[in-house]
Amino acid sequence: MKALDEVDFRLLPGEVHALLGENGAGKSTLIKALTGVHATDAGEIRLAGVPVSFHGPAQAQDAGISTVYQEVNLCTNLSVAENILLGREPRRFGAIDGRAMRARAAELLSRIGLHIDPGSALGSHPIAVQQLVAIARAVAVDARVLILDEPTSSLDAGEVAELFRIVRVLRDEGVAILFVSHFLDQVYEIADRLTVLRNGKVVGEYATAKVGRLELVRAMIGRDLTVLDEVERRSERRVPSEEPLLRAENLGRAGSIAPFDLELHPGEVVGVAGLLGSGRTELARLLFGADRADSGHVYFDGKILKLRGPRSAIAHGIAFTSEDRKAEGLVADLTVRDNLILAMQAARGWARQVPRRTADELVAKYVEALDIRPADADAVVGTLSGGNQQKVLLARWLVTRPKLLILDEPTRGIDVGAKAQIQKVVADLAAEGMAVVFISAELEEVVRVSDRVVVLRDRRKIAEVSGTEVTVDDVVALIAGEAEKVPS
Amino acid sequence: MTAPPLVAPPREKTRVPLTSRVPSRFLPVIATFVVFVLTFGAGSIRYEGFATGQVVANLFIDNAFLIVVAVGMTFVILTGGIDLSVGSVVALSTMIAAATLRAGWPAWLVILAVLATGALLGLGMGVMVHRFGVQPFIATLAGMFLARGLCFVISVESVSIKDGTFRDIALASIELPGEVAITYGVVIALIVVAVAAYVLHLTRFGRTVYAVGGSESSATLMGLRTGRVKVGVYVISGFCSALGGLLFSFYMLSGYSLHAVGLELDAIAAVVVGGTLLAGGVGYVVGSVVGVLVLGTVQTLISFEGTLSSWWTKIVIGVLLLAFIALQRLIVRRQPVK
Amino acid sequence: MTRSRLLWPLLALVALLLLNLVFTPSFFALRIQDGHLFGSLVDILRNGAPTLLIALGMTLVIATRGIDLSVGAVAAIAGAVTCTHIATTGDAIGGMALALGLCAVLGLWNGFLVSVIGIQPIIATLVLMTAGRGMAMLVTEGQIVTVNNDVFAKVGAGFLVLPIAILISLAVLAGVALLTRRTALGMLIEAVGVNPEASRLAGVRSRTIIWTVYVFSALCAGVAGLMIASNVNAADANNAGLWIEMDAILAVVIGGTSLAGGRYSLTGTLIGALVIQTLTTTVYTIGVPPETTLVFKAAVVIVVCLLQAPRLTRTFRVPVPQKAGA
Amino acid sequence: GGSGGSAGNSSDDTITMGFAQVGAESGWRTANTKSIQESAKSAGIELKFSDAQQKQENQLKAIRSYIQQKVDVIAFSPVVETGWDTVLLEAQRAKIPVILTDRAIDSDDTSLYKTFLGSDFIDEGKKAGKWLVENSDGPVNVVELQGTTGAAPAIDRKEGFEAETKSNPDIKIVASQTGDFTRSGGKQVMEAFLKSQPDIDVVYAHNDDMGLGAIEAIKAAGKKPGTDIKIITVDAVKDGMTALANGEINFIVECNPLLGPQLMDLAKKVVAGEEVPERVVTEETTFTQEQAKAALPDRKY
Ligand SMILES: Nc1ncnc2c1ncn2[C@@H]1O[C@H](COP(=O)(O)OP(=O)(O)OP(=O)(O)O)[C@@H](O)[C@H]1O
Ligand SMILES: Nc1ncnc2c1ncn2[C@@H]1O[C@H](COP(=O)(O)OP(=O)(O)OP(=O)(O)O)[C@@H](O)[C@H]1O
Ligand SMILES: [Mg+2]
Ligand SMILES: [Mg+2]
Repeated sequence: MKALDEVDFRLLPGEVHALLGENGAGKSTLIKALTGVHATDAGEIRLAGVPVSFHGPAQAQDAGISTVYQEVNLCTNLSVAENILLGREPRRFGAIDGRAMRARAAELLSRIGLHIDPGSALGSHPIAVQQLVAIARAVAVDARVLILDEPTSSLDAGEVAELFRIVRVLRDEGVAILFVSHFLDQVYEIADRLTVLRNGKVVGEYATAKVGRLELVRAMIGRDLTVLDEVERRSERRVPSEEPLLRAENLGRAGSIAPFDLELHPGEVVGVAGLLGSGRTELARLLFGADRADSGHVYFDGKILKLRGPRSAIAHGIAFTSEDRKAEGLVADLTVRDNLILAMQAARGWARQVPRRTADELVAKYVEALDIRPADADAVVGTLSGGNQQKVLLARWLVTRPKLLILDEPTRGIDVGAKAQIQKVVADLAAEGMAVVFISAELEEVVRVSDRVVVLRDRRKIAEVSGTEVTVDDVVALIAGEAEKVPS
Repeated sequence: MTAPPLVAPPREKTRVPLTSRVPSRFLPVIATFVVFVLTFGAGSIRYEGFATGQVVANLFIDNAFLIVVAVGMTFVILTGGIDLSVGSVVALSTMIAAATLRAGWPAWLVILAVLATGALLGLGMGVMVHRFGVQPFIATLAGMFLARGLCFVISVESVSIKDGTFRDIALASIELPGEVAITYGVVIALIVVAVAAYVLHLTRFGRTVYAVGGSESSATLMGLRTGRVKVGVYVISGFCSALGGLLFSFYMLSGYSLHAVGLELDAIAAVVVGGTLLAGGVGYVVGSVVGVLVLGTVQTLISFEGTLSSWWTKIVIGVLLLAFIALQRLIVRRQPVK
Repeated sequence: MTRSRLLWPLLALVALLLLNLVFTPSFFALRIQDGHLFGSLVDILRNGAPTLLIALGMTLVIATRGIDLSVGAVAAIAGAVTCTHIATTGDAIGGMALALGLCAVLGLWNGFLVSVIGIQPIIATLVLMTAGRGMAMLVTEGQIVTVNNDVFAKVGAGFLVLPIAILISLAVLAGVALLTRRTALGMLIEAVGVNPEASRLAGVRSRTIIWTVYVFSALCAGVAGLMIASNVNAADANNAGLWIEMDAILAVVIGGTSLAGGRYSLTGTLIGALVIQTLTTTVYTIGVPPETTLVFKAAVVIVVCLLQAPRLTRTFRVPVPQKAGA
Repeated sequence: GGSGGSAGNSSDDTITMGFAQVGAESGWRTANTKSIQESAKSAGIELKFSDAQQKQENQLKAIRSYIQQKVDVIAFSPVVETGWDTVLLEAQRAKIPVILTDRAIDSDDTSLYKTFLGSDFIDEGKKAGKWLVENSDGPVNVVELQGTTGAAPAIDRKEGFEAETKSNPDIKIVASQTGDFTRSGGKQVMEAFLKSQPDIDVVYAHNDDMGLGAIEAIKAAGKKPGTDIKIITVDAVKDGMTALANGEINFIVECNPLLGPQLMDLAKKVVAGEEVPERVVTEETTFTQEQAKAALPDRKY
């Protein structure tokens, strides 16, 4: 199999160069080939005109190429400070100087606007914080080349702005920056030039200023995008059926989220908005029973529901996709088919195997519906591109036809076309009567798909807004409004 | 446009609900230590003459070699590997020492030869694991067969060590205050522990060991020299086993091919009891030392009990081990079981 | 991929058999004697049956990221209980049933420690490895219990053309293969082994699954223990199944199953077990002196591993399986 | 002066003995343990017993703890010959007499222990060899089932046997392999021998259990043990004696595990300060098939 086919590609000092393409186009593979993770079987790489060949990322780093790979590739068992400075720890008398290290890490973190304890374990932070830490690690060195593979996939607007500020500073210092993103807005904001990949081939190289969105999207997907604008703001606000599907009363968990009330109606999409660390994921995990609540009750279909763990939630028709697909989502070594039917199979019990034919039909259906590539049921999921993995994860829950679907960052790392597709799927599911909880760092998306938006701040539900007139700015105002009063 | 603050202001509470200031990663070690102290206390109440300084000192004297071996094992396990060869390498070391001393080699040369052999065997296994991608379990099982086999090739019978230097080191004791005496073996073992702790926590090599254990692929993508570390830990373990073997030969003053049979399980048990995760990335050498002391205490309790039949001895060892682990888990229980 | 990985162990097996042929020209000779097959190959099968059986149980345990060190002790207990029962009552069937029932309980115990208490499998089963042998000795009072029972003798040494022991093991192999591949058990076991947290969130009953594999492993060990005891018509609590856990794990790993859990191969385990037993028999037949036996074994294991492991991992550079939710 | 003189054991008249057993690795060893425990009770000696699980280091620990507990006499069956000097020196300093049982130690300093009570493994091998030399005519092909590689009885029984049979050029050891002192080991090795060795006249097994395993293998091959192939073993445990009486074994050299009574006698003398011989050989005999039939009814183990 050929992942990359004779790609020619130039990266100039002092420019931000965006690499674009659909999920599975070969962006990450190109980056891995450039940095010596994958061996190349043809072609050469020149760094500042000198031919180089890297046997492993360590050599690429030594040559001044600093990379943030797509999935967060850090060690969750180590502290934040260590993850930032591993391999270049400050030393005193030959020994690692822990205090200096934490101080340096804190400084680097504050550079990207993250104020967390550098001594805390990385694993205790959500995936978005981990992603920021990875970025902090990459910008900590004086690199000649900085490569960022989807660094913004789970960040919200504020963090993205902060990241771009740093990127601009580095660019002005003459660093060559390669940037991968599925957010066209971001690309237009930051990139000087772009290269588009499709199926492992370069489609074209453009100056950002000279190429329009539609042209760009056409280059990426090879045809005109039709679905993109289909999912418009849902025009009429759905009248929730008087009986809520799920009603949470005073539900909370000490140290994770303050008790809150929430009603979810069939056929309704409820968005959850909030800052990084505001407790969105926690709210979702409580509703699903992944974490145990220590206060409050959940009523489901009018009856009180004892959530003893994911199984009991699933049994009642509640589904949850985790934001951390690598650690909590996919079973990397198993095939697409196995991953796709995992939840369904688990619900049926081990004795009643999902028949092979049914499984293959389901795979075929969702490969088609979500455009999963490669369209091979026997592909090992770990080898799929990030976006395609995310689609498999989503499909896993769609096949169980839940009554309530909780999506935590379902569009993380998903390309423009597929993102619209997923939003459409969500809209369709709701239209069919499913209740959906939709969490995303991208506020536009939340506002666009939701009938109602729950706003969280500081691990507390502070507001609930609904109606067609709700705008992103309203939500931002809610999130930010009182936050400014909190002394920091 | 004024960007809202990036993240919510820091909160006191974190996801791991721990009221104390003790970082949760120390909990298993502390728990093991607490359980160790409790058991020791129980022993002192039950048996006369148990709570003497010398009994504690004996724990170290009798287990000095195991401490050293467990330290090496800790390195390997921290990277997510395992080293089954340690027992055999200990035996091989005693055998080489005894045989070369009998052949008239000077003591220093013998010591060098033994340590070099251990490190070399470790290197071989490390290369198998890293370069050829052989699973650590098999690579070191082969090493185990090889080392034990070499023992038999050298001599089937046991060989006494009569060398003056070795005897002097073996028989010398260091008086501590309170009428407690320890051997040089204990001193060496404690030095090894200190050096190991230094290496693991204060050098890049050591931190990379943890990183590799946490996630090898991530460590590689972070640009760390994972290969060097993966081979390195087996060299260290081989070296520690050889050093442990030397301590064992001081302790026994003999070389024998059936010495230290099953020691690898003791070492692994000590490391794991000490709170290190077999999956790698989590654990401390100090934990392994406490683990060794725990196993030693079990043995001491049994010899103080003094009337157990052979089978009850085995059962009691199992039960005590279980009690330890269960208590330890009870203390650490608040951590999520993943 | 698994198929090509099995190529090398298979070749090793063939090479070992051919080596025997060089030393003993009649090695492959089979003759019918008293209505059953007789020959070195048959011996290999019969003597390898207990290891194979235990390795089958071990394969599933390893697939869930576990390990079961207690199998040798459980085998000893099964033999001890059965022989003691036979010695006192003469009832072989009852004795075997009793023993297997007890083994199931021991498996439940291991599963309890691992899945409910959350103890690391190696330590959880180490407890039973130590105490279990003591229990076996307690049953026999440290003596070798010799029995004389035709029914019991069949399990380990009987023939139905082929040795009954190997027929049992192959039947279990077929049964497990069917059970795990025709139901979803295999896939769920692998899912739990690769990513326990993701499986939990997908609603997999990981606890039940882990519990099941330990019980299965203990039952396999129990039957193997019956075979070992029956083969010599005696229960030797001290030596029955001593270090067999190592052989079993080795068989599993030679068969290409990773100790890190996940994908497993029962066929691989079969080949692995045969390689190990052939190796042992080879040592006896070609007259390797006992002093160099281990060096010889080490050499074979190293060669098999080096042949098996490198090429695939180098050429495809399959990304190292990500460790999730450690 | 030291602390806790009163920590010593009990009143002056009862003797406390610390006994450090190797383990319980065989039926022979269990019989040995039982004999010691029973005779201690009947001799009125308080016995502290520990099982070392076949590990020398555990035995050392046990002996150290006996020294700590200030027992009156220490006895032990060494796992291995070497490596006892240090701990025995400690015992000597603590003025606790030491008795070796079962197996000697390799030390230049014989003052470290009072006496050694036990069998002579080399002699056992010699007895077996002698019987073979006396009872064979014409060429004899012997296969040897060795004990655990490196174990002292295995080494010595091999050595003794070879020394005795060397004199007769007709006796050839055609194959020798370890069966680990176990029945299954003996059976497996014998199965392989039966296929790789065309002519086997005699099996020499280092213990009864391996011999019993070999019998199973010989039977399975369609031959008659004791007649088609002669069998010589060492130990004389009950199962072995039964097989001998049934004609499936031809000759057994006894290795007596019942050291208890002799040990207690020696212990009393040693504690009383009496002189004891440096070496006490246990009374051991050999059994032919006829002798076995006669002896079997009142065999204790
Ligand atoms: N180790 C591998 N084995 C087999 N196929 C692989 C492997 N790694 C990547 N691929 C395939 O190569 C193709 C390119 O994947 P890549 O990860 O580069 O995509 P991408 O452009 O980064 O997509 P995304 O936007 O989803 O991250 C995909 O079809 C993927 O399935
Ligand atoms: N500013 C911060 N200070 C301390 N911890 C933080 C901060 N921000 C995030 N965290 C971490 O975030 C965790 C809670 O985040 P949670 O998953 O609830 O956030 P979220 O709103 O879902 O964010 P995300 O968008 O990243 O999923 C806490 O356990 C904490 O470790
Ligand atoms: Mg990608
Ligand atoms: Mg979140």
